[in-house]
Amino acid sequence: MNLSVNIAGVTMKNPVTTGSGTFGSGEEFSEFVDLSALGAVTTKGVANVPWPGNPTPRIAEVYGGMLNAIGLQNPGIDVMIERDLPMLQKAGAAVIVNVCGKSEKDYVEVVERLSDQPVDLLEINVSCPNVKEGGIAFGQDPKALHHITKEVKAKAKQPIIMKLSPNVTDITEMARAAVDAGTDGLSLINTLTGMKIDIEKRDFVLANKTGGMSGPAIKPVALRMVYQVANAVDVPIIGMGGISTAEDALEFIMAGATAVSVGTANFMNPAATIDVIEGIKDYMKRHQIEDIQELIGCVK
Amino acid sequence: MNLSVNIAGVTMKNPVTTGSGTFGSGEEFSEFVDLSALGAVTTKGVANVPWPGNPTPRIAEVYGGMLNAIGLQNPGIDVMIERDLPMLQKAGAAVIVNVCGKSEKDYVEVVERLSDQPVDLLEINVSCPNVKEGGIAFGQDPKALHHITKEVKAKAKQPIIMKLSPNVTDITEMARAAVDAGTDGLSLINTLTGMKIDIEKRDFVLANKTGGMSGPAIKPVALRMVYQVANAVDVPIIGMGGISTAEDALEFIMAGATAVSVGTANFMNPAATIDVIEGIKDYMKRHQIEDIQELIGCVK
Amino acid sequence: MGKKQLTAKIISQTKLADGIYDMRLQAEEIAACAKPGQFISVYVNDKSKILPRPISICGIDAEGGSLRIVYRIAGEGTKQMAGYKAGDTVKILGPLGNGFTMKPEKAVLIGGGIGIPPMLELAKQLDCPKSIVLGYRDSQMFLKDEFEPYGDVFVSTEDGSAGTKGNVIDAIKEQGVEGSVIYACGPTPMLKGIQAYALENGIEAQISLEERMACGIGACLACVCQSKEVDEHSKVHNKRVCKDGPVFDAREVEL
Amino acid sequence: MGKKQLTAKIISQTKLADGIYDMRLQAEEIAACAKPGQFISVYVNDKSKILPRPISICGIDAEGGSLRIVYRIAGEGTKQMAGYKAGDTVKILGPLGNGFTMKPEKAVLIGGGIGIPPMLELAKQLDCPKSIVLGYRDSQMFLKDEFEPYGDVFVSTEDGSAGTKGNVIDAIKEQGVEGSVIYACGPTPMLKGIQAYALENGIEAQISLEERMACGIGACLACVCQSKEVDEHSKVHNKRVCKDGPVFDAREVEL
Ligand SMILES: Cc1cc2nc3c(=O)[nH]c(=O)nc-3n(C[C@H](O)[C@H](O)[C@H](O)COP(=O)(O)OP(=O)(O)OC[C@H]3O[C@@H](n4cnc5c(N)ncnc54)[C@H](O)[C@@H]3O)c2cc1C
Ligand SMILES: Cc1cc2nc3c(=O)[nH]c(=O)nc-3n(C[C@H](O)[C@H](O)[C@H](O)COP(=O)(O)OP(=O)(O)OC[C@H]3O[C@@H](n4cnc5c(N)ncnc54)[C@H](O)[C@@H]3O)c2cc1C
Ligand SMILES: Cc1cc2nc3c(=O)[nH]c(=O)nc-3n(C[C@H](O)[C@H](O)[C@H](O)COP(=O)(O)O)c2cc1C
Ligand SMILES: Cc1cc2nc3c(=O)[nH]c(=O)nc-3n(C[C@H](O)[C@H](O)[C@H](O)COP(=O)(O)O)c2cc1C
Ligand code: FES
Ligand code: FES
Repeated sequence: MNLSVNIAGVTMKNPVTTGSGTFGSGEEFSEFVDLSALGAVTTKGVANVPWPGNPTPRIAEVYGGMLNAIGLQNPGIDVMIERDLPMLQKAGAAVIVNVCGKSEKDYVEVVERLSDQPVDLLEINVSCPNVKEGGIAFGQDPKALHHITKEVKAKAKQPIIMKLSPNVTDITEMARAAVDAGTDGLSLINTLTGMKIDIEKRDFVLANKTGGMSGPAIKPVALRMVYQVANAVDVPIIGMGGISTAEDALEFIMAGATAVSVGTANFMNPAATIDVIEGIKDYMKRHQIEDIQELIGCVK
Repeated sequence: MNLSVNIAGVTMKNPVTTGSGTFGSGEEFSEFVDLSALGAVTTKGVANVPWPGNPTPRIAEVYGGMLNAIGLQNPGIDVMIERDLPMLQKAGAAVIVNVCGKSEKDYVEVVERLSDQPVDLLEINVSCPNVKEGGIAFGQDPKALHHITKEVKAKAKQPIIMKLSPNVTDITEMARAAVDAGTDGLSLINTLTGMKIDIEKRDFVLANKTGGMSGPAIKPVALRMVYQVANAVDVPIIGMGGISTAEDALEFIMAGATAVSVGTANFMNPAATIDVIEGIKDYMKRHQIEDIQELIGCVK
Repeated sequence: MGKKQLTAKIISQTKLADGIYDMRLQAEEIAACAKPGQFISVYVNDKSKILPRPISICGIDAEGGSLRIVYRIAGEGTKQMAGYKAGDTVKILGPLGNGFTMKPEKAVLIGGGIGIPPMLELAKQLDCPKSIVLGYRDSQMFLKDEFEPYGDVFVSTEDGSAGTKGNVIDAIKEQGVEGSVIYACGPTPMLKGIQAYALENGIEAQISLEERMACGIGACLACVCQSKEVDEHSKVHNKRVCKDGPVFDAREVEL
Repeated sequence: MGKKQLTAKIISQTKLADGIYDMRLQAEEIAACAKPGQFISVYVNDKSKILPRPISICGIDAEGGSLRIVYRIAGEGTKQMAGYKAGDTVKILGPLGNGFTMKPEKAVLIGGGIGIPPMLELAKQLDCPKSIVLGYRDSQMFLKDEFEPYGDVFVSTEDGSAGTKGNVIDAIKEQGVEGSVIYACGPTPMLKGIQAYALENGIEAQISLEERMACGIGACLACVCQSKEVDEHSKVHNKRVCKDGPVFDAREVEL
């Protein structure tokens, strides 16, 4: 039985990675998960310098999901290179580094610093709804997305994956803009912008007022977008948004995702990634599927 | 204690109406709800002629919500005028008629037919994601929205409310387009486009492939959009999307909605509308709020 | 009339066959007015699932104020239902839909698989000579014994382990079952066969259909089937299974 | 070390005061390594709520393999927890966070409101002279008796119905409570007061903080508090309550 997939020339031993920001550097979950058993570990967004993130409360629970406005707190690329990447290498994990920035320059700086590092893929986060500058600004305008993709691709030594925001009218337009600019792959979706009000306090629950919605509740929207993009462009897709079971993951794969990320589900079950991998194997066994390739995009 | 609100000159005895398409003509729910106790009954979208809708399966359940692709099946304006409106008038209900069409001409025809009818408000559905022509085409392009709003407003005898689609990059841009064209109010959100795959059958669950997502799961996105629109334009808003309790309704009101619709929750509890009204009263009593006006948009 | 949403106490739950469960519910207000062929909507106690599950009424004890449903584990919702125990409660809505129209003519009751349960209350209430044809997958013939007092029971099994090997139509033909009115519930291919058989033989057939539902009361238009003529209510070729059915005259619907 | 997610059986559930519940859980693997001041994450059995609720460990029976938690109904999740019965199960994750660092010096243990429970196991395990100051809202002084064996217990109540009227700082001042190390858990205003008091008096204070959490294990950065110095792990002025805390030296955090 073959579970391995190929994303832009990089082989993942299985199609399951982690949603950036939901799995820390990987280290925090290593008590629950053998990191080398994952298709890859996708790390929390990293910038050229440390970012303090937003004030608290940074999260709120909503029906079937959560809102977060972490604001991309991160210790910066130096720490990633000194501490996190060696740890991941030692753990035998394939690594996707999620990159964030406030300007194109920031992104390029991070990407260049990573050029000689043990990193398999670069996931470029142009879709974080929780920071004022950068982030989603690039992710909601096809021209801006095209431009930054081109810049990053020109400097990147590893294949790049542009991570798309679902907060757009036409996700295929965004996908095309990134593909035209040379991205090697796409990942989607980042969070849907949402809000929660505390009616007793008559105030926003989040200090940031709005936050990004994730978790099982967003799955149908994510799946629809993955399907649309898979049928619009010709690069591999990492699908995500609400995946908490193998069944969920298989829906994304059948819709056209080459790989999937387990995000918020890690908070519901720290071994969720492993459970998803095992569940996919069970499904393949039960349906006598020799190669997961047979399932990718099989629903048209 | 005053629960009445004013939408474009029309007084609703309380701020609670029904989500179009989730309450039939009102008749079907009259065994569970005294229709005259509602702020208004919003009817299922009606076109100039009967529409057959989409093939089945038309619905699918998703985590915390559902997808529908009814495809605006409706018996046409003649039946509405002969059968449904007299029934609603007899029941003593205030009435919002939801109008759909394939072309501007269709919308205008319906609106003109309703000019001498016992109808309080017209809700113009330019945001149904489940029909090929019309519907969402108008709802995702500010120019098209501006144009149809102007046409409909010119012909309408009752105040009009343009119903916005959440499947857009910037909901405030759409709201402004409708307001600039003269709409008397706005309602939002219609459903988010979603998808579900049956992994055993390896096929879409819905005959239409995609469907509109509604129910508790979409509330945070809806609330965020209502807040954004309330702070961007100056017309009254009917807020909706996942409201199933009085607490939910109050979140929307505090975010700036003058009235709210209970939609999918009617399927979870046929008396949901009444429960929401009673719950709002309880909250106001508990917090000694004399006039619901004090709550509208109180969270900024 | 008199649909009610209420919280029903589970009186008992038993397993009838692999994956087939029998639940009795205390639900006075529904039992008081329910008729054979009607159904209830069962809300599962799991907030991730917001829609109710439509389940036919298999038995009505108006005096005792209780209902009986027999259901198969088909997915997550019914699986959870199967875990409920006597004393637990479950929210239900009913009675929904129009039941069978009981005619005083020689009847053939046909149930296939999980379409068998609604035929039981009908068999009890139908006061005329009856043949009862039950189609099973295999020898796990749930409810069969309970039909015996009400008429001649014929059985088909897919694997041939009991009765006629094949489906209910095969059994009808093999056993020469005859009557003037057919009442049937079961999978669509079976109902199609019965529809064709009834039309050919000029017999009335009342068939009970299934479709995915949201409201259960005719409001949402989720559950439509195709009608032969333009429907009075919808003005198109659609009828609502939940409200106009689930029982239809085989002549009025396209399957 | 040794964090586990497991399904724990509820041994008992009792009500201690209005809205305050005491639950004992069978959870060998967690009880075996838990320390005073650590917490567990409790997942409620309601699929609409996906995040666990962090609750401090109030008692550890390593031999019996059980944990005790005492919690207040604060919202829907804790309300549901209060409905669970002995024999029910609940998914938990733990032990989480760093507990108190037990020093051999004269200790003052301070608990305010629902910050009282974690102080109980600390009182049990801390092997030195102790004063214990407990702040309640009113005369419903849950757990107070259980502290008596371990030290001198002083009480404050907001409504003055028992002990010192006011808060725990008032009680400390009024009763002249003294010690070299303060261990405290309670609402932020109380901890702020203690922080100020400790800094003024040059006493070490270990304070246990609260923040909304998602992962509970340091990965998501939801639960940060402000640190005085740039934090070693985050490289900014943020520390994670779940992983770097919940117990912090009062000198290292800004409240
Ligand atoms: C009028 C009517 C009467 C029925 N009577 C019975 C009965 O007596 N016994 C019995 O075992 N089953 C009966 N069914 C079928 C039963 O409703 C489904 O098996 C059940 O809804 C499956 O729910 P689930 O959560 O286990 O499956 P899932 O597949 O997880 O359900 C997902 C969604 O699809 C819907 N769904 C799935 N299958 C069906 C179906 N066949 N028909 C309608 N909705 C479906 C569910 O209600 C739910 O909304 C009846 C259906 C109808 C329409
Ligand atoms: C380290 C730690 C230890 C705690 N120990 C205890 C204890 O021993 N006993 C006790 O009664 N309470 C304790 N709390 C507070 C407890 O976590 C909250 O009261 C509880 O999460 C409320 O959940 P709810 O569903 O009832 O409330 P809701 O308000 O409905 O919860 C909504 C969301 O907000 C979160 N939340 C709400 N209030 C708090 C809070 N004060 N702190 C953190 N998250 C919150 C919930 O976890 C949930 O995700 C502790 C909190 C922390 C951080
Ligand atoms: C707490 C949290 C932090 C996140 N941080 C990042 C991030 O740093 N970079 C990024 O690209 N996406 C980030 N995301 C988005 C997730 O990677 C993922 O795209 C999204 O949550 C949808 O997937 P899910 O529903 O499985 O969580 C974050 C999500 C959460 C919940
Ligand atoms: C079954 C169904 C049918 C609907 N039909 C219509 C319609 O005819 N016209 C319309 O404007 N919106 C229609 N909607 C959208 C609802 O009115 C509402 O905007 C949406 O469902 C979000 O609210 P909710 O989450 O409370 O249901 C329909 C929704 C559902 C679930
Ligand atoms: S289920 Fe709503 S009309 Fe039948
Ligand atoms: S809760 Fe995730 S870092 Fe603390």
